[in-house]
Order: sequence, then C-alpha cells, then structure tokens
Amino acid sequence: MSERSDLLVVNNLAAVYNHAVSALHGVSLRVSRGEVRAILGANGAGKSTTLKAISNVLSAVRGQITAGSIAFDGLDVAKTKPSDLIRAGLVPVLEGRHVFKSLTVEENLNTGGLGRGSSRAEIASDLERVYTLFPSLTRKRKIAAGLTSGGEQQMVAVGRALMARPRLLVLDEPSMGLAPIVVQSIFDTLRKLNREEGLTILLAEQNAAIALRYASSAAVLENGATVLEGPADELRNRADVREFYLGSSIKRPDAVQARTPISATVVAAE
Amino acid sequence: MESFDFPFFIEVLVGGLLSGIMYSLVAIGFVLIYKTSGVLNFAQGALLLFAALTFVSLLERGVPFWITFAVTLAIMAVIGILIERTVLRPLVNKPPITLFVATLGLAYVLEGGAQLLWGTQVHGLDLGIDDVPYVVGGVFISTFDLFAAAVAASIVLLLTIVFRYTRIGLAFRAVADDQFAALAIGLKLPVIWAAVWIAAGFVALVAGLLWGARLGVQFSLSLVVLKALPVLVLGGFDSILGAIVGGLLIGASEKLAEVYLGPFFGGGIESWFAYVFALAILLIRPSGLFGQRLVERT
Amino acid sequence: MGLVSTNVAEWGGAKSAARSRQILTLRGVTLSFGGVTAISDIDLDVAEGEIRAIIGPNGAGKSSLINVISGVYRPDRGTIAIGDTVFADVPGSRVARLGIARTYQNIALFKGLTVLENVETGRAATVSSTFIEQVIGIGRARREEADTRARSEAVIDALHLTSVRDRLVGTLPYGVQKRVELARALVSEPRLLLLDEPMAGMTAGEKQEMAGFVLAARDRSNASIVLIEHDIGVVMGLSDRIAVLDYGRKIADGTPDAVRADQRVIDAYLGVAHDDDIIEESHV
Amino acid sequence: MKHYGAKTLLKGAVLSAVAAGSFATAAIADEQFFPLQSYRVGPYAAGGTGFFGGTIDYFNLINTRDGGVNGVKLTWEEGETQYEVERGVEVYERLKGRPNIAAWNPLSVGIAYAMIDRITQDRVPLITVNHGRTDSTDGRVFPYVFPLLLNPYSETSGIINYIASKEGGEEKLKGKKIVVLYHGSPYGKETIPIYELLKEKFGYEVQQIEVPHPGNEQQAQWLAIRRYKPDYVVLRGWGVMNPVAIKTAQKTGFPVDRIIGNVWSNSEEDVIPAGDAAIGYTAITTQASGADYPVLQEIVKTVYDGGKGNLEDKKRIGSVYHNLGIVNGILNVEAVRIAQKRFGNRTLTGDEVRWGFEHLQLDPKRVEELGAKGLFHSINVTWDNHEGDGLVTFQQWDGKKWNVVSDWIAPDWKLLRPIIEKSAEAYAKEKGIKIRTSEDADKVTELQGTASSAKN
Amino acid sequence: MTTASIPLPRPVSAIGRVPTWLLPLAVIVFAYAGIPLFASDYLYDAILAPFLALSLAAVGLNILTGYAGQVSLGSAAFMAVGAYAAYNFNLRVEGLPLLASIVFAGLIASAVGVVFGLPSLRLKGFYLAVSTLAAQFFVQWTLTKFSWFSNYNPSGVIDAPALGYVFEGPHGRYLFSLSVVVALTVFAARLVKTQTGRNFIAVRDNETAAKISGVPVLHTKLLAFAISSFIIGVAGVLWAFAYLRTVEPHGFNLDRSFQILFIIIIGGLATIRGAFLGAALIVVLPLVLSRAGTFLFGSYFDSGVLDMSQRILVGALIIVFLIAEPDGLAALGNRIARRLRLRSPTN
Repeated sequence: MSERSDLLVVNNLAAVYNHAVSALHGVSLRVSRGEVRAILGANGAGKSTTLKAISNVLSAVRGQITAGSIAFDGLDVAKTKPSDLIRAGLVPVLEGRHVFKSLTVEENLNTGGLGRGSSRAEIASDLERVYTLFPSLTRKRKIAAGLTSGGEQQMVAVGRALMARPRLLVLDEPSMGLAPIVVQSIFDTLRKLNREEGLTILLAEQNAAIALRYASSAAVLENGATVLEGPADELRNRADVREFYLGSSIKRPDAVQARTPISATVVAAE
Repeated sequence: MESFDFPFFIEVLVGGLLSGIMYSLVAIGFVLIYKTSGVLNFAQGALLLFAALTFVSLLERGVPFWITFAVTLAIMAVIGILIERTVLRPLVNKPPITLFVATLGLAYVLEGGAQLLWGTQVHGLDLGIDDVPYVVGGVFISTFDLFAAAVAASIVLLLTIVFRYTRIGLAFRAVADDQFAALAIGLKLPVIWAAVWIAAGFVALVAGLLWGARLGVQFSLSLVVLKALPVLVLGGFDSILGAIVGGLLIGASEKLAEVYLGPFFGGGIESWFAYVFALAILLIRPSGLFGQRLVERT
Repeated sequence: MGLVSTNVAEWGGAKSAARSRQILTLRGVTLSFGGVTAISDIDLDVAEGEIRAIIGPNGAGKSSLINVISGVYRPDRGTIAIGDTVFADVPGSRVARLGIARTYQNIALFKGLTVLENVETGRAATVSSTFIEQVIGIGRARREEADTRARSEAVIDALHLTSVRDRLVGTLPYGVQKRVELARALVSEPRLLLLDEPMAGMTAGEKQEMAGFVLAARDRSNASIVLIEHDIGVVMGLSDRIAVLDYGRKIADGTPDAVRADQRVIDAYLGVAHDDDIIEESHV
Repeated sequence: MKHYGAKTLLKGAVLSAVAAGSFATAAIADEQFFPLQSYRVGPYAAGGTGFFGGTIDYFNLINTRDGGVNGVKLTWEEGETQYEVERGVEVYERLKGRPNIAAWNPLSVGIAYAMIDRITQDRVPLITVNHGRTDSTDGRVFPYVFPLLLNPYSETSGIINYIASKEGGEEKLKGKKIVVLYHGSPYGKETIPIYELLKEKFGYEVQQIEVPHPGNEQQAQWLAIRRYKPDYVVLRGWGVMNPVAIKTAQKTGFPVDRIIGNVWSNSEEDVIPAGDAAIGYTAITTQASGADYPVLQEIVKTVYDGGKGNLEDKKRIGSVYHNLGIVNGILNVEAVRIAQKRFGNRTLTGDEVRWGFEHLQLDPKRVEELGAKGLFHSINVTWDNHEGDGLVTFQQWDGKKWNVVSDWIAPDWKLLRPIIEKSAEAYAKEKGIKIRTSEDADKVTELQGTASSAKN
Repeated sequence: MTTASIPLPRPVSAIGRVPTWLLPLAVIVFAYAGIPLFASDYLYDAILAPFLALSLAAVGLNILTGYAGQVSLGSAAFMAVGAYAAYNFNLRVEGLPLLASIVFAGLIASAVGVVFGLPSLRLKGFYLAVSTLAAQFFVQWTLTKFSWFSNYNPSGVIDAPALGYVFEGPHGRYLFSLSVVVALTVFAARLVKTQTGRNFIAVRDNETAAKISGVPVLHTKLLAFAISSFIIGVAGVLWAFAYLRTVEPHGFNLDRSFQILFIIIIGGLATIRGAFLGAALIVVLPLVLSRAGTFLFGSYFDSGVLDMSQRILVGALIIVFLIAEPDGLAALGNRIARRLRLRSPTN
C-alpha cells in the first residue's frame, strides 16, 4: 500500500473528554482511495470518538485531541474547520443519524448542499441523484424527517451527506437499530456507490459480521487503541476476531444499539 | 351598577392588542436567539437600550436620520459578532442555565457600556409620527400604535420569508433543529450565530426606537424584557408566530383585566397578571401555544 | 452456534416450572403519537416466572409497549391488567408499588448519584419516613435507611458492582451502567421486570454475565421478565416465549422455535439468511 | 486608627489602610464632612446626577468663594448606591466612621428608612429634602430626621390648594373629580390616605389609580381615566412613569394642562422624553428652575468657569434637580452656620449640626442675602417641626423650559399636624421611643467624633 | 472567612483520610471564635451580614435548583414573604419568642413556595423559570398593596424588632445570623444525603426513571419548593432583621433573585459550600472593585463612570468565570486540591 494512495491517515491518535476522561490512546489507521474500510470494536472501544476526531467535531462534545495526527489528503484535520473538511470532501454521517427532525426530507437533503456551498443548480441535480439512489425517499420528500421510519432517516442522513459530494464518506454505525433487511439495503447502496463511483468509505460498525462482509479491510479497536488492521477476509478468519467480535453475533441479524458511555451522556444531555 | 359600555370595551381591547404588538416586538428578538442556539437571552433588553441610546445620541449630534439608522445597525452588527465570539462560542454545549446566566452578565456589560458611552441622561426620541388619536365610531385608536403594529407586521413577514425561502433561513432552521448535526454537515455555526445575533440586534434596534419613542430613551428601556417574558411563555420560546399571538393575547387580556378586574383588587394587577395568565394557559398546554413539540416516532 | 447462546439455552432449558398465574395481560392496546401509530391492537400475556421476549425491527413499537406497561405512555385504547388489577392506563407513579421495575434502552440512571445511591433510589417507594425524621435520623427513618442500605449492598454484590460502589455513575463504562440499571430495578424485588435491550452494546462475555443475572433474578424470586433484545442468539436461548412486532402490530407469538420458523418473521425481520453464510464459511 | 486599619486587613486591606491614613490628616484641620450616598447610574441616574451635582456645586462655591463656612472647609465623598438600599447601607457603614460628619443626604426613601435607626444611634442628622417619611416631621419622635421643605402630606395639600385656586376658591372643589395616578411603590402609596382625608374636607371626588412599577405601560389606566372623565389628574410618578403618563394621556385624548405633577414628577427629565405632548403640563415645586438667580450665577462664575463644575452637561445648570441640589446645599450649609453661632466656628459634631437644623430659620430676607430670592421661598425648622413649613409654587412646561405660573402657596399645616403626630406617636410606641421635649432637644453631645467610633 | 472556607478535597489529602466534617467544623469554629478577634463594624454590618443572608438564600435555592433541578427566578419573593411574615408574627402575637416568629415565617414562606411551585408539576426548564417570576411580581404587589402587611406604614416599610439577649450590636447580630445559618446549613447538608435528597437528584437527573423507580415525583418537587422556600424565607428574615433592619417590598426585587441565582451558578450547583463561595464572590467582589476604583481613579472620574465600569467588569467577570469554570467555584476548588495532591509526594 503506497503512501500516495492513502486518502486518510490517522497516526497514533489520543483523545480525552472533559479534559480528563481518556477515550483514545493510540489509534492508527489508513484509508486508501477507493476502498471500504471498517472500524470494528465493542462498545466503548473508541470507534465513535475516532470518527468524531476525523470529522473534527470532537470539541462540540467536550472532547479534545491530545496527541497524534489525522491527515486527510494532505490536510491537517485538527487544524481544519469542520465546514472546510466538508468542502474538501470529507463528509460524516453521524451516529444515531441526527436528521433535522422538524425539516422535511427534501430540506434535510438541501442542507447537505448548503454545507458544501453548492449552487442552486448543483443542489437540484444532486437531489435527483439521491432520489435515484433511495427511491423510497421520493414519496416522503415533503414529510418532516422526524416522522419517517428509522431506515428512512438513515437514508436521509446518507443522502444528506452525498449532497456534499464526498470523496470520503465516514459513517458511524449505519446499521444501528435497523432491521436486517433495511441494513442490507443501505449497505447495498453503499457498495454500489463504492463500486460504480469509486467513493471511498470509512465506517464504524459494531455489527462485525455485516461490516466484514461489505468492507475490503478493517481495523479493530480495543480500549481506545488499534489492535489489529488488515484485509477483511483475513480478519474474518482469525480465531480471536471470531471469538470476540463474531462470537455472540453469529446469530445476530440485527445490530445492537451501540453507545459509548460518553456519547450516551451526550445524547442524554440533548 | 352602570350599564356595559361596549365602545369602551372595544377601545380597551384595541388598545390592549396594540400594546401587545409592542411586547411581541421585544419577544421576537428572544425567539430568534432561542430558536437557533437554545439561549434565553436576557440581554435582549440591554441590546434594545444600547441600540436606542446609540441611535438617539447620534441623532442629537446632528447626524441625519437614515445615516444614524445605518450606523447604529452597523454597530449592532459588530456587537452581535462580538457576542458570538466572546460569549456564545466559548460556552457552546454548556447547560442552558449557564448560558442564561451568561446573558445576565452580558446585560450588565451592555447596560454599563451604553451608559458609559452615552451618559445616563434621559433623551426624548421623536420619530416624526404625531400621536393624535383616530376616532373611529367613538373609539380612540392611537396612530403611533398603528404604526408600530405595521412595523411589527413587516418584521414578521420579513423573517418568515427569510426563514422559509432563503438558504440562510434553511441553515437557521437546521441549526435550530440539531446543532451538532448542523456542525457535522458543514454549516458554519459561528457565521450563522453571528447572523442571528445581528438579526436580533436589528429587531432590538427597531423595538428600541419604537419603545424609545414611547418611553423616552433611558435606562428603564431595558426593563421592557419583563413585558416580553410572559409573551414568550405563552407563545413558546421558539415560535415567531407564537410571539405575535402571545403578545396580542397578553396585551388584550392584561388591559381588560386591569380595567375590569383591577378595581376589585385595588388596581395595579398588570404587574403580575400577564404572568399568571400565561401560567394558567400553560397548565393546559405545557410548551406554550406554539412551542415546538418533539416531532418523533416512538 | 456460539458459545454464549449455547450456555444461555442450557440455563433457560433448566427452567420448566408450571405457569400458574398471569401476571400481565394486555388486550387491544393501541398507541399513537400525533397521528402516527406506534403500536396497534396488541394482545400480550405474561405468566408468573416467565421470560417473555419481544423482538422486531427498530420502530416496530417494542419500546413503546414497555413504556405503556410501565406507565410512561398512556395508550389510546385497550386495557392492561397487572395481576388482577385492570387499567386503561397504568399510573406511572404507582408502578413501583405494583411490583414492576424496568431498565431503559438509553440508560436512564441518575448521573449525579453514585452507584450505591442509584441503587438505593430503587427502594424509594418503600420509604415512609418524612424528611425531618430522615435528617434527624431517628426511629423509623434510621431503620428504613439501614434496610435500604443492606438490600442495595446485597444487590450490588450480586451484580459484581462492589468495586465501583461509590463512583458517580456517569463516569462508568456503558456495560457497567447497564448493570447498575439492572441493580436499581432488582433492588425493589419486582414481580415483573421489564428489560429494554439490557445487553445492547455489550461484548460477548458481558452478555453472558448479564444473561446469568437475568436468569438468577427470575429464579430467585420467580419474577416474570419482559425482555427486548436484538441478539437473536440471546433471545432464543433465554426466553420461554417470544412476541414479534412489526409496524406496531404483533405478527407472531410463540416458542422460540416456532417464531424462528415463521415465514412472516423471516420476511419482516430476520431477512434472508445472509449472516448464516458467514457463519458457515467461518466454521469451515 | 492604626488598630482599625489592621482589623480590616482581611477585606480590601489596602483601601481601608489608605482610608485610615486619610483620617489622620483629616482630623487636624477644621473640616465638616458630608458623606454623599449618590447615584449616577441606574434607572434614576438623571435625578441623582442633578441633585448631587447641585449640592456639590454649592459646597464648592462656599469653599472657593468664602473659604468654607467661617473658615471650616466642607469636604465630601461620594458612594454610588444606584438607588439600591443595601448599597446605601454599605456606604453608610463604610463612611460612618469618618470624623466630622455633618449630615447625611441620601435622596432615597428606601435608604433613608434603612438609616433612621442607625443615624439616631450615631446621632447624626439625616436630611430627606422634599421626600422621606412624613411622620418624621415630628421632631419629638424623630430627633435626627429632617424631611426639609416639604413632606408628602404638605405636598398633597399644596396641590389641592393649587387646584382650588385654579377653580376660583376652595368651595369650587365640591363635586370636582380628581384622579391620582400613583407609582406602585411605597413612595407612590404614601399619600393615599391624605387625599381621602382632604376629600372629606373639600367635597371633591377622588379615584386613586396605581401604575405598576416601572410604569412603562399605562394604556389601561388612562382608558379608565377617560371613562371616569376627571377634572384633574394628579401625577404622582417617578422615573419613566412620568413621560409615559403624559404621552398616554395625549393618546387617549386627555388634555395635558389638566395634569398636575407632584414634586418627583416635575423635572426636565420627566417632560423632555414626552416631547410636544408635555407642552402645558404643570407640576408643583419647592424651588424654581432656571439659572438667573444670583447664587447660580456665582456658581457658574466661580465653580464652572474655574473648571470645578460637577455637571458634565452645562445645559443642565439651573434644571429642576440641579436647583434642588443647590437649595439642599444651602440648607445644609446654613444649618452648620447657625450651629456655629452657638458652638463656635469650628468643626461640629453631628449632634451639634442637628441642633443647627432644628434652628434653621431662613426668612425671605436671609434667602435673598444668600442670592436665592425666588429660587425658594423660606424655611422655618424648629425642634418639633422638622419640615420647616416650606412654601410651594407651580410651574408649567412650555416645550423648552419651566415657567412659574402661581404664587408661593402654603399647604394646610394645621390640618396635617395632628395626623403626623398620631402616626409618629404610634411609631414611638412600636419602637419604644421616649417622646422628646424641647429641653431634650437643647442638650447636645459635644464629644468629638461620632458615637459609634467612640464606642470602640 | 472567605480564605478559610475555600474547600479542600472532600475525601483524601496527601497525609491520609481527613473526615469530611472536619473542614466545615473548622470553618464554623473560626466563624464563631476567630472572626470576632479582628472584625470591625464595617465588616460585620456591610459585609458579613449580607454575606450570611445571601449564603443562606443560596443554600435554599441550591436545594431547589441545584439538587432538585427546578429553576426559580423568584427567590427574592420568598425572602420578602419570610421577612414580612416574621415581622407580623412578632408584631401581632403577644409573647411569641423571636425564634418562633422566624420558624413560623419560614413555614409561611414554605407554603407560598408550594403554591408557586405547583406549576413545576407540569412545566420544565425556562417555562418554569419564567413562571416563577409570577411569584416575584405577585408577592411584591401584595406586600405593597395591602397595608396590613406593613402594619399600615404609609410607605410599606417594616422595621426590625430588637433581637434581644446577646444579639445586640453588630457583633450580636452577626452571632445571630451565623447561628441561624449554621443550623440551617447543617440541616441542608444532612438532608441531601438522605433518601429525600437522593429523590431530589433523581427527579433532577431523570424524572421518568425516578417516577418509575417509585420516587414520588410530585411530592418530591413540592417538597423541594417547600424546604427551599423555608430556608430562603429565613434568609429574608436575616436580610431584614439582622442586615438592613428596615426593608420595603421593593428591596426584594428581581435583581436580588438574579443575584442569588448568580451565587449558586458561580459557586457551583448542587454543592452546599458553593453557596458560600459564590456569595463571598458576589457580595465582596463589587465592593472591592468599587473601592479599588475609587482609590485608583477616584480623582479622575466621577462615581457614575466608576460604577458603570464596575458594572461592566462584574458582568464580564461572570462571563469569563462561566467560560473558565462552568461547574463553579466548588469544582474549581476541587480541581486545585486535586492538583496539589498530585504534586505532593505520596510515599
């Protein structure tokens, strides 16, 4: 894997919450252009914190990077405003979807274009593309997003991110709380975007089974540090990975509500 | 027992509705800030004082009306940006009560600053609107209040159009709905907040001029927030429509109560009636008439 | 099959007490929010000592159902019988005295209290002394406080929380917080325990431990348990009967084996057996 | 002194040490110290700056022109109170230990009330010119409190007498309708009983309507007034309530020349914000406005031209509050001068100055000598009459300035005195105060320094 | 006093375990025995008297807002109720000991608090906060309107009765205030550790979970209003009787309510010692600023300019403080203590 093909390089990242609670200490991972990369780990392992650091929104949840570096296509992420990261093509889909509940589906999608600073014409054509990818949203375009189902909200969240024309799409637990068939449909769409348009994807998943099925490679986090990194096939066949991450999920068709203690408090605070 | 004087009743009612609009004008400033940043901005009254004092002081120094207006607006914009930088941004994600207390501190700074800058003198402000009452069917209607109502209506219309149909309006609403998500999808929160504070500054200026013309421009101007709070409780902290309807309801009920119920209590019940009235309504609708209820399934 | 599920199944299988009384009976329960129906015309029975799972996709109405039973939501229609008492809506303030305790999908602990204090709060309904007695610390208040303390400590020990007893709950890892919630529910010695995704986000080992606690709770006091859980392995192994919800309606209800084989359940929830592919592959 | 400084080291040590240092020097020269609980900030700043500015200007005039009162220099220190009682108390506690205190002049009903017990114990006079506690007029019960010139009851009586003179005699008051629009505060309420009492005497009808504090909304009250159709409205306002009242009157079609303002509704600050609506508004006053009086001319010449003027805005020289401050300065200085006649031209104790106030008798001739002819009429304070029977006049606003529109009018003191005595006696009973005789009044503490500092 | 009461860490020090009651006890002993050794009248009457009354009010408000999570902007109204009730009990009931008047006054304040706490059963957050303003304005209006409350004093002003016994003079009044404050603070500190105290926090942190766990939520909220108003009412008595000694209803205005809110926010929500730290800052800071201002710039600017600058400074300090330490002085103290402990050698 050459350095040049790396779109994102996270090097020995450490982070704390509230100036005190250590969340990460030593997370490293790389995402190459054109790949689907998964971050696996149990709840509290630091997946969500890592992704928030990558989108540079950690400070908004009282977190802070204390060591290490994140480079996105040569850009120092920690020194780049979230809005500039979006414009550079690094677009997150947050854990728990975070759609704008009181805005309609279409307004939600439009905000994605606003974030990027798209022109009206760009927004209009991007909107068409999202509706093509997620046809079920077409019927709901005038409905408040808060009133749509969990699966539809996830589609809105992904669609909103796509409106920003990402080069790297960062998804936090896209399967969270969704029925297996919905999860499958969303992952199929993601795979399609990856294969047909070369979109690079980084996703955190607790549902290791599904993540390893769709990802080309993965990193495993434990207690805030990377412990394993490698191609998906390889990981899937390792005994320890199966023991710890696939073991209980063997018959687990549905994802589990995954919340780190920190994000749990954040959600509660909202 | 005298017979019921219907024209008088109408006059009280109309007077109340028109006063209510004046309350709404102040309340709208609160709503703008609350909606987008969840802050109950107690400094709105101080902003109003600052704007009016700046305006009238410039005017007294011989600056033409419209230039004064523009300069004051520019000053309010600078203050809005400063507030975003120095107060709001460092306190982002803090509990609402912390932010509320911060705005109390801000009110001190603004009130002190305004008076330090322009002195504590009382100024008259003449907007050139003669307040000679219209007489319609024996009912007196204040020209000034009608003018104020028209201004309020224009502001509401303007805000509605901005919120509904413009990009910045959509961004406002997105931020109001979910700040974290708005940040993550690349909306520039500092810019939006600054814009909102500027808008609140503009509303404060307009309200300050109208109230200033009524009361004279002086320290007490910052106390008009106390008239706006029950309106907010009634209309909901996050609804512009609520602020208008709440203002009308509070204005009308308070005047009717003072005139018709006041004598039974010895008068002066206006000071608390609005609060008790709002409270009574709230017990039926706990988040105000138009307050946002969670739009959500399960 | 995975290690955990197997073990759980064994524990579950050990239980074969005759179901004597109905502890919970729902008839025609319907709930909607602003025109959107969350649950519709649900019937559900829970017998004494039974572990009853409710599964279904997100948004199917599982949590709403638990919220109706525990008096958080008021149903639009239907009745809820707890033991022999029939309610149109369960009064939330009486739930604890009715012998119902629960945990929450998104942890609902009291962040400002320690683990011990959180658990002690589970005994709040049993306190009859006034605040003045409590402040002075005499007679009744002192006895109650001692009793609360003793029972709470016992539950804390049983759930292996002793080492974090005096920590503020907000500072604890997620899995531990879930356990504290269970402890708070158990300390009230409920006859009906409602568990809303108690094992969400746990590692395999933690799930196994948790399943043990759930079973022990049932076996010790013959409490009935209503369980929402996504981990099918856990659900199948642990429960006596499973109800499946989809779009607010109950589409299946029966033993684990019956539910697993139900075509409607497969279509609506389990999906095509993709996951099994992986398992098969990985088993090779 | 050194001991005192060490004691307060814990809190604001430096400052008190400096203060203690200044005591030492202050005690040597012949000085008379006036602690001023002023307010130049907050809702009533306009009144505070004018009043305290006037008093300080007069003190400066005495020091500069005469070298003090018979050689005794006047000194003062301001402590900002924002018109808040507890800040007034803090200033009192802070400054009460200073030597040579002559009198306190808080210009705040609330602060004055909070100080009554304290100054009585410390034996220093408390001056509440034109306001304060009506029954403190009774010097038998309130030896140290002086509501000089005009207490609220006299003011009321003066207003009614003025209305009578406008109508053409007391008998014309019968059947007239009067509305009293009062501020919803203790100050505003103080005169409710006296209007009722005078109603019995003159046979007018009266309706008293409260305006809730702060008074920025009066629609309902003025509508009620319009329905009642009174002949006169008496405005007993304060601060923002006054211009709003005048504007709302216009809005509801009530003629402004039928509104009579009381003594705290009579300043430029009350009418200027109302704009043209205030033209024709009349208000009572104890002192005329304008800068034409010799004493003001001297202040302009000696103080302002010397760069020591207190008012920032020279246009306010001669304004109502400024002139009241000057009159207040005259009264304080004359009390000291009168006391010096008995006790010698030296620094006096507070109690000696109290004796001076109790003999503060300035007839029109003396007033003229002071260069204040026409500025105020006269005063005649005695040991048991602490008000001094000041005369009042009425002034009308023409859009630019106040013009005097009446002669000096006397309130009906005879009628009021028994009520005041009754109230004071009740207070004495409640507080267990022994009623003073004229012999008591003549005994004076001649100890240097105040009671409290002596106690330590 | 302020320097002494800066909190040390609760559980441990470098030397070993120090019982949690030791520090408060030391502060109390110092307050009784140490302060009188050097205090002047000014310290007693202008600093300690308002400090003690406001600290107590803040303890009361902290029970309601800090512990039970119900925001109130009407504290001054309950102080007023306490002050006027004590005055009237003392005036109208022959032979009633002063202490009994104060207790009854607290109970009256408590009852009024419960009435104005009723909306809390349906309202939350700012809706509740603004609703408590109803208490603020209604009480002020009532006390001004009905002369009976002020014994028909034409201005509505009440005078404090003599405190009697050893409680005369500045030092005596200080002892009186101090004793009342100590007693009620000990009560409050005990209370928050009982089941009732846990119920308060449970209601604050998660009302639904509290209800379902068997916490009587409605009862608990009203109890919080009752206890809080009792304490604030007694604080009002101290304010009126031991500090100002003559008060009018206007003295208990909205600014006072805000001041008490400042104290608990700046001192630290849900800490007892935060109320004292916050009160020390809010009472003393403006005095220090104004005197420093007069000392440094008094000859150049008039008192108005100084006071406005001071107002700006106080406002700015509040904001800076909230930014620097949003959890209040109590948390700041803890953090300093922790840092000190880390630095000191452990073996």
